[in-house]
Amino acid sequence: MTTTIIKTTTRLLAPLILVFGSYIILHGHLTPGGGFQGGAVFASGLILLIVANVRDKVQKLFEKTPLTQLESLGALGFLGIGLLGLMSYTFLKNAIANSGFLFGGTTPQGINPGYLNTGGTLSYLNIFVGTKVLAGLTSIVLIFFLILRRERDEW
Amino acid sequence: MRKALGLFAFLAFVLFLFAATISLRPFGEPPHAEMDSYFIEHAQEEASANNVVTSVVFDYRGFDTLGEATVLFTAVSGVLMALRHYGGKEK
Amino acid sequence: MNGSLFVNFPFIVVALLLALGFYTIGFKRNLIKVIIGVEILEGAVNMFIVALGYVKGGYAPIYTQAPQEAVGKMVLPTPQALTLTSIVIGVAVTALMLAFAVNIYRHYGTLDVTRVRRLRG
Amino acid sequence: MIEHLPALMVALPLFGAFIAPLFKKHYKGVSIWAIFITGISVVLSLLLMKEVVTNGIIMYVFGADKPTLVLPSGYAVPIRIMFEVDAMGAFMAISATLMSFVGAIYSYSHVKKDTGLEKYYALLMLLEAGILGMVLTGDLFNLFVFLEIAGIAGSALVGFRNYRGEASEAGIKYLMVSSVASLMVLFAVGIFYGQYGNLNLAYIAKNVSFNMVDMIALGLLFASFAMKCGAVPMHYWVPDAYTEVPAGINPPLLVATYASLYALFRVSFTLFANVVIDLARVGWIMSILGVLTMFIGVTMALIQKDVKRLMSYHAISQTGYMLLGVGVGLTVLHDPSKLAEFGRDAMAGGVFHIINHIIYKSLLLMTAGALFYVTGTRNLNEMGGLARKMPITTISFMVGAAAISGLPPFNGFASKFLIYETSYRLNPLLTVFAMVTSVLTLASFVKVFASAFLGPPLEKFENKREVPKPMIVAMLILAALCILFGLFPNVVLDKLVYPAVDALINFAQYHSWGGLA
Repeated sequence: MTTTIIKTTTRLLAPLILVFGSYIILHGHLTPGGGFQGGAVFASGLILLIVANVRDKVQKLFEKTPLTQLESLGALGFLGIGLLGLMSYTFLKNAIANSGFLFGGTTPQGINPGYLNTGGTLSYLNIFVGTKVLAGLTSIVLIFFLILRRERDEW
Repeated sequence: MRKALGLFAFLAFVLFLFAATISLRPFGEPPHAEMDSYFIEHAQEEASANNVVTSVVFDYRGFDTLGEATVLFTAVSGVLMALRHYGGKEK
Repeated sequence: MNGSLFVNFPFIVVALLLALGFYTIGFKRNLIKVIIGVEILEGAVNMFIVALGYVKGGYAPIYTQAPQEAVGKMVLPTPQALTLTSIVIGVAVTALMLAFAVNIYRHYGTLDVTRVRRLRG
Repeated sequence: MIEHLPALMVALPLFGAFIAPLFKKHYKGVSIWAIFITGISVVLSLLLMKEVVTNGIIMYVFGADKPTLVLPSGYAVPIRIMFEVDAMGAFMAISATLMSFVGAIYSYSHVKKDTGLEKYYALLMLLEAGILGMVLTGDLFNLFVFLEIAGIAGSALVGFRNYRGEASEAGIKYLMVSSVASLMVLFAVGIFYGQYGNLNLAYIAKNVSFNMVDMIALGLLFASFAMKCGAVPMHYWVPDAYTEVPAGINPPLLVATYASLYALFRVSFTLFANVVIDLARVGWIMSILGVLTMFIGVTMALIQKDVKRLMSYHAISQTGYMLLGVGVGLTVLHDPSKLAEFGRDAMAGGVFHIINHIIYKSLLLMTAGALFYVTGTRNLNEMGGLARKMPITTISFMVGAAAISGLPPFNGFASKFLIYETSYRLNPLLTVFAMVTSVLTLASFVKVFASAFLGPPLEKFENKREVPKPMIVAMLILAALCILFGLFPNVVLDKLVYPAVDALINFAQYHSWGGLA
């Protein structure tokens, strides 16, 4: 799986996929998509990097990447945003919407071009879920890749 | 014997499902849409989002999404645990 | 019987997919195929739910740069949200099942479900 | 803060689980963290029960302005996900948190020598969160999500010993059963959504019209929950899963099984209780299923050599008692005189048996885990003469065995007696089967006791000692509960069980969101 064609294509394609994934995550409250879909797209970029490289290089590439920490961070961030609502409302209340805080702008009613600075907690949750999903999916594929490559050498 | 029993269960199930789908309401004409029309009308004002589906996923049914993120977390923990290295243990 | 066969075509497809999934789970011997059967079931149920949300001639429930006639004719958003949740759950289940399948192959040297039977009685 | 209790119940174990992987290789730290978190949740669940008993059903609407804002202003349908905690849910929550706590203490030494413990404890807390979500929720789709969390976490833990092929085999079996069952639940939820355009349990229950499609949905729900709670004929996964899971996870896994039983009761009592004609039939199906389950479970248990597997088959058989008790109650739910005469007591027997069985079966499985920890085998023929080496384990086992066989003054007797007494009023034949099962259970445990603990001390166990302290503490907590529940059954019945039963019977209260709408 590591011919020159695949390597070159990956080098060109992977950054584009990563950027596209980030776009989907950030615009989750305006366009189709959201945290899960964007995280999956982002993870597929990283997975492309995994499958297109030999085992040693992958191990070096991902040795320092704190995937577990990222995943816990995403999950804890979600929980934290939920607990934010406990201050005066309920768990998971959209407390930031229309508050003027970051992402707290007001959405005009009806059809509109879409403004990024809206969505309240939705935008934060999109980002946290995106982080979580990209870390989770990447670590699943990574562990399968590492285990199976290692065992193929042993068998 | 086992195969025959399985086939019987399988056929019964298929009939069951066909009954479910044929006598269900017609496709494309939901009879009750009070909840969904609430979402479509109020998503922009309450959740401040143009994308109604996202507002449902993260605001109106946000707790489901927490559960969903937890499921993914569970599966990642489970996969990492199942495929962890077991050096020195009996095979 | 309030809907004819052709109007309810998506539901018929769902039933067929369900039957196919159950057949695969029940009668295939390869563990990977059994897992694929579970996936087919997953797809059938997802399709059932998303089909419930369709409104004739409806538009996607997104206001960003929507066509003017979309207002008041949007499809139901809840089933799409439910399907999204259920898809992610399906991914999680599949990943764990495949991890177990890898372990089973390591210990038993086979994926034939009739031979993966040390636990019985 | 007290009004946010239902949300905190689920948020706390989730928080613990999300933190746990960050401990990496500090296994001691993560075990103490898990004990700490599960301990706090026990306190929270007791508080929740107190709130429910004093104030009736607690509503918690996620994301609304106020926790009790069930319907948005000017609207007749519920919009958001809500928790609806009645006494039955709070009762199950107490069992879940208590058993997770005990399991965490036990695991401290039981899995000490294994690797990957940060994941193990994370999954333990996720399992707890899944059960709590299942028993507290008032939303059908939410129920499905938490069912999946509990199922995935449970099956991952069943496969914990990945150096044994059998563990992976049992794990995939459990995962397959639970995911297919959950998918069928989801299908039924989809049917309800298509019919009524809503996902709220109480709203659907109020509007359900019981046409043919609803009947199919009921069948699907009934079959999948019966499958997940290990009723015959879908019981084959239970012994495998219970045998292969580390003994510290057995208590929460038992509660996960009975959370499905709870969902079964919820479906039969709350969702379809408005239908007068067919409810008795559902009750009869449940009772007969219960008798079959207890009988088949116990006969399979008699021929087992593996001590944990034997106890797992008894777990199947005891599930039958619960189905029988509640099924008897269900047959007469719409007949007030008979309900007061014996129906309510029958259900009390069934519900009481849930917590009793969870306690003594956890105790027994833990003693089996202790035997395995010391001897390294689960085969009864290879054990013997351990009574002198492991006195506390022996006493715990005796308490558990006496309780499961229904001997006074242990807790098993209290609930079984209620079930005998009341099922006799419906049909004496049911009682005969239940009593025969009890006798066979006693015979089977006498056999285990004789072959594992009595007899001459074996040479190969010369240097073996009693298990470490945390395991002893966990076993003694449960043994003490067995005795306490047996000595003072009326206290438990009045404080915990009858409120739960009344919550099931007064389904109209549940339908109106505790009188809020």
